[in-house]
Amino acid sequence: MRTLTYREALREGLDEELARDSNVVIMGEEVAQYNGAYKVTQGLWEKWGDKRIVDTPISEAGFIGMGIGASMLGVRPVMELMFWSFHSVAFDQLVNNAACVRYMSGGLCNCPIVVRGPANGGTNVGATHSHIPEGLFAAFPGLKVCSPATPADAKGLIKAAIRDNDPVYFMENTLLYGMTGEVPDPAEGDFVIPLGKAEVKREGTDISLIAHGRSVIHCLEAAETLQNDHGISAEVLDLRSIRPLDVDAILATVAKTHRVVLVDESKPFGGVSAMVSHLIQEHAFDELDGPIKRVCTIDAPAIYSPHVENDQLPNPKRIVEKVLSMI
Amino acid sequence: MRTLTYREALREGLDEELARDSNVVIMGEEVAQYNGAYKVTQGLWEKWGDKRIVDTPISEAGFIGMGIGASMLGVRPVMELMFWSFHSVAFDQLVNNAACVRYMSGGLCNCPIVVRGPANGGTNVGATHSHIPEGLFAAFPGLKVCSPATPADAKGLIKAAIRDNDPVYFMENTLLYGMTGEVPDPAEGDFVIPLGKAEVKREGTDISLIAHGRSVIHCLEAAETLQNDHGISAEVLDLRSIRPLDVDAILATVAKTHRVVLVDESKPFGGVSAMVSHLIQEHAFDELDGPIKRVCTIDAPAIYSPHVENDQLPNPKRIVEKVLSMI
Amino acid sequence: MSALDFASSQINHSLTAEKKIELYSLMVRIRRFEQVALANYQKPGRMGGFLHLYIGQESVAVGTLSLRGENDHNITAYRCHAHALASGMNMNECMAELYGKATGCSKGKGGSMHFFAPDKNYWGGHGIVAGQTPLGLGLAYGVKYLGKEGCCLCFLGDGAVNQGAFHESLNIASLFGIPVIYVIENNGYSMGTSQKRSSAYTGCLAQRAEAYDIEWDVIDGSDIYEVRAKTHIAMERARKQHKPTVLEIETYRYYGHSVADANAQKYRTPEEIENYKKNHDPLAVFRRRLTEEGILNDALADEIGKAANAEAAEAVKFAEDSPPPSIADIATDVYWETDNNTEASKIGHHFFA
Amino acid sequence: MSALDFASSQINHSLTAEKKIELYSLMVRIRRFEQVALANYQKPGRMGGFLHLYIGQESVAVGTLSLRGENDHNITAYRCHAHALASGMNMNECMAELYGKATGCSKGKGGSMHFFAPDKNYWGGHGIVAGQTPLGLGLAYGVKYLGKEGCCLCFLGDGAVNQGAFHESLNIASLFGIPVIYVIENNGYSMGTSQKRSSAYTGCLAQRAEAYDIEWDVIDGSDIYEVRAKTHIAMERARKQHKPTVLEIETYRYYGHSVADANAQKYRTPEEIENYKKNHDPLAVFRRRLTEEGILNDALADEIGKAANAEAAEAVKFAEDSPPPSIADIATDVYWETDNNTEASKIGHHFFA
Ligand SMILES: Cc1ncc(C[n+]2csc(CCOP(=O)(O)OP(=O)(O)O)c2C)c(N)n1
Ligand SMILES: Cc1ncc(C[n+]2csc(CCOP(=O)(O)OP(=O)(O)O)c2C)c(N)n1
Ligand SMILES: [Mg+2]
Ligand SMILES: [Mg+2]
Repeated sequence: MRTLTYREALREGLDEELARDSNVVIMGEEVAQYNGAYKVTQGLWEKWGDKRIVDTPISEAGFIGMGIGASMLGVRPVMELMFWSFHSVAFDQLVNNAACVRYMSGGLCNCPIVVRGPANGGTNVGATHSHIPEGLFAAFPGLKVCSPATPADAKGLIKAAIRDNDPVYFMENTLLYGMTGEVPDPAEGDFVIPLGKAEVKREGTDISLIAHGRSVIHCLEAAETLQNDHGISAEVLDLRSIRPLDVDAILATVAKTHRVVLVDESKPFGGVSAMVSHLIQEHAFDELDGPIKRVCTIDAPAIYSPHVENDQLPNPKRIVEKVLSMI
Repeated sequence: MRTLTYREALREGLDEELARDSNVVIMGEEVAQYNGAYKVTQGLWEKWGDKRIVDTPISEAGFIGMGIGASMLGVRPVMELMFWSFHSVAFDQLVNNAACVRYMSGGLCNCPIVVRGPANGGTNVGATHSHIPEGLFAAFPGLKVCSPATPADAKGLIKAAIRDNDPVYFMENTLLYGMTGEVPDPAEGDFVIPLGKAEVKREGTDISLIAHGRSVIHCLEAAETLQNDHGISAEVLDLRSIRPLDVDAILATVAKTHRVVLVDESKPFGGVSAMVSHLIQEHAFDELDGPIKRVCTIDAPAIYSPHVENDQLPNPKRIVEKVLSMI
Repeated sequence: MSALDFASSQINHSLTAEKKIELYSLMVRIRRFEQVALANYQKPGRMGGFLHLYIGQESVAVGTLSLRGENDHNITAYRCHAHALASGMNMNECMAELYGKATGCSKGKGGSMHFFAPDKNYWGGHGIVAGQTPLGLGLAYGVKYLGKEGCCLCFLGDGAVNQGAFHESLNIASLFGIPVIYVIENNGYSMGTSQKRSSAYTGCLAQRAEAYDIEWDVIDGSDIYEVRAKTHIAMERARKQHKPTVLEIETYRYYGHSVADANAQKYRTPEEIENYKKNHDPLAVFRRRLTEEGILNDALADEIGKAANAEAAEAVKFAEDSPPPSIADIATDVYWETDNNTEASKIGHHFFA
Repeated sequence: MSALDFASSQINHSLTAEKKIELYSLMVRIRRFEQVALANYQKPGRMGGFLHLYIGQESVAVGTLSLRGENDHNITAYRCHAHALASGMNMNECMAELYGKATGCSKGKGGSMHFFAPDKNYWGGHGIVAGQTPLGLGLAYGVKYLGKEGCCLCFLGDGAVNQGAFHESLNIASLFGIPVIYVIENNGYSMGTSQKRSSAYTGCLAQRAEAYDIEWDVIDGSDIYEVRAKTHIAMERARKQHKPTVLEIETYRYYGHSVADANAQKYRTPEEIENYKKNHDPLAVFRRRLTEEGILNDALADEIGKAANAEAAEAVKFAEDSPPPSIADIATDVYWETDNNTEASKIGHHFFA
């Protein structure tokens, strides 16, 4: 199969949806003429022009709210946040207007919007630019959240997100953009991965590592080490989608291994992993051989220093250590 | 002992701190001349004047950011959000500037600000006015969060919050403002309740109900019913403070009863209760006789209808049913 | 006498007598609806939450929205009953919404602040001050994107102009050429705070539009002819030139900010309120005008009033007889996909407990 | 010739030769610091994250901040190296911060965007566009509250003017009479977007101040005398009358938005960049001016340049020799109470795993 980078896969997904539906419009800061701060939208403005690919001023509340309003009327905006961290200045639009307008109108309005961009630490950009908001937004009923870890998932999920008739907050990762992976050829048919479906990225029997986003890559690396150096067989479950959440897949891997480490780039108070932990102990209490453990980001705002930021984040070494402390 | 309403107790606490420290200033929409939308600040403008009690325009990002900036310079602003729900338009100031400025400056700045106001459902004010953000903000290291359930706790904690040298987000409840309770007389000395200290509000042996804010009142009522109608002895632990969190008190009650129901007005994905659940199973795995259960708000934006909103929220009936389903 | 000028402006001049009576009737219906709602709000157990009354401001919603065409949309804040009725919604669905009933326009999920009728191009009813202003921008953007000749009227209060989202919207509206008209309903107060205590400005609030190179105008809201004449210009500018406008309409509310506003008589003098009622009430002014024009007389006015009362009473009965939402209803209308039971909705858990 | 006017304005006229050389030297030091930082950024493994260079804009920070008195404060966005040095910080602590070392001004926790020196009234270095504008308001509010005669200079970019928080701040500044001066450093671009593509306005960006009844002015940033003369007026207005001002200073950045800006040569023509360097470079302009005034000659300029280079090289050595933060350091500087090991910090868990 051909390989693409995560960035290229995303772009291909966007391009296909732009072609499929003339109401799809991409908006955000520097997405058009500049080709995107992280080049995800490279070439799209040249191909699709001013109407479909729109540069906005630095007014996230204004332009995301505009996208929400337009979506109620049938436009299908795909909004780029240059960093998901900038959600903070558009929060009201994101959690009230997008999440609640359907409900408050008794189902009369809907809001088929996608908000996408990178949400991750690890690039030494400091506390304000390194928020990990998957759990934050998944907490709001009315919103959907996903976070692909591979190029194929990035393409398949962005297409599903754009076709979904509810607001989908799509969280990418600057450190994954350059990563390559196999992605089916468009000639083989429309490649869409539904929201709400987790994937076992590696089979194992002794312990389950459950993660999403870049943490999945760390888990896979840790699983290698655990196998090779310690003879421990770790299963890696990639949630991919946070809401809807594939609870069945979570319970299935727990029932198989009886031990769980959740890996979550979020800060430890809350996050997706606290919720997954609660769900597991509630629904698979008797399957657990011991407490569910987590590897999260060390509990402080994101540090700048390139000498230590990686140690603040979950990484293969910390995952291996956590597993070894349990077995 | 004398009794005060929750509102009066808060006001007394504010008044005492205004008297103690001339740098304490109260700001917010309608806090001065109007006496506060919920009358918490009634009479304070008349007593303390324009400098100490300040009405602001409807510009939450602007005035809360102003408070943060002033706090860095040594002013001690106590900012009222008319509803905590309006955090959505000031989110950046709340989670970046207040939470991170100390960290990003390597400890050179600090931010002794209090942001207070009601955060609750149950008054039929709909989806945008009924957010429950304790868990949301406790997730940000750098912030402190508390949520008193009684008049005495309201007074004691607001005084601690104002004296604290870190940002404290103080979550009240419109449905508690009129509730009365005993509050020590100022003549008996300075009454301060430290952040980070939970309180067993009712002793019990069969099951632990762990909650904060108005849910504590529901738990107490449920505990009565459980005792009287079912012979079940429920212990009620009031967290009071969410961050810092009294983990020891949580583990102590679990070690005593071995069964836990967490009651949390938050939506079920995440919330304070997901975190408490994770902590309990992690640190008291062998103490648990069965899975930790929760009673949360039914998973949808807040419904308006006065006929059903109470059913959407945790209430004594739902708590009793949950307990009975476990024992 | 300037009033006569506006009566003779093209858009008013062309009004038939019948249409003028319709405008008057609509104002009366809105007022009666709210008076009846208030009376029932005050009886315990019927309604909950807020009730922000529009009484005194009727000419604004009725005047502006009477100019709506097929591709014109509107959206407002929480003081939304008038815009709902002026958009063509009926009293039953509105009253039932206040009562929190399943037959309400928003199935009892929205309440007083959240009336909606997208089929009538009316997009609510929003609770966060100025939170609707980017949505109005987006509706107008959508009209343009979809190639329609139309616009969006986006209403906001005089206190709302100090929210950042509104300013962001103004810049984008001007920069992108978006057919949105922001209508500042200036009733002089945001809750208990006078305009002077909440806003700094040169000239007037609408003049802030100059900062964004946007056209603006100020309108005396007590004269519905003036409202229509000046709003028409702005709507044509939007439809034909894709240009935004900021309009400031001077108006007044007789009641408190909401029914819960215990201070309504404190931050305003009784004289101020009385003066408005006596000299500027939009219903009274228009009634006088139409009487002068020989279109309306006391008998007809009476009849209109009675019909409106009867309609409101009927709506109360409808609301009272309607069923409330069930507990199961709490978790519907959250996701389009689950409501429509699509394939996508069957994959993964959408809801949690 | 207007330049001569500003040289003779009181605040410049009173400058000693020595003080003028100091201003020039400071601009040179800032430029050298950044040039050396850039060279080392490009060597792998030394620095991470962003590096937003100020090169081309030096007269703005140096001119405005040269007017600081004891009770004057300043705060800016992420393009903050110049404001740091102009506030009196030394190159060592700044360079070490870029290197992410424990000896950095922010202990390696902030990086390029977050230099701070509260002891010098310098409050950072902030990453969210316009997020610092309410903080600047608050610092100025604090100055007034604490009864000091002073002000706060709050810097922002031309792209930042379209954030809601800035507008909210302007209204409050005017309404409350707050001694804040917003300095728009207009370098013509926000990342790859020209001023024209991001802002709608009448006249100029600063003129938006009229919407809030705030005084404003436009300044040619290439002339440090003009910067000082006009900023001085605004600062006096703030200090003496508690009135805000919006200043727009026309300037230019030679490099990309940040070092990562691969398109820096695409959205601007090489001619545009060259023209600025040749005709408007603030260092070159001031050097010529001082030479004309007989204060500076080539030998002295050379010496100043060399000293600045040496200082920057020394700073690199300091940074390279300094230790990085430890893993334990990650969780300090989160709470004042825990850092100071107070009683309060011992109650309950502040941190989680
Ligand atoms: C962001 C936000 N802040 C505060 C409120 C509370 N609030 C509701 S209405 C209102 C006053 C608004 O006044 P104005 O804009 O003049 O509209 P009016 O009520 O006069 O129609 C306030 C402060 C809110 N709903 N949203
Ligand atoms: C709220 C927010 N949105 C977007 C960004 C990303 N960003 C950083 S700087 C910048 C451009 C700002 O331009 P300008 O205000 O003109 O300042 P300059 O960089 O020219 O100094 C953008 C879009 C951000 N940091 N914060
Ligand atoms: Mg008003
Ligand atoms: Mg710029």
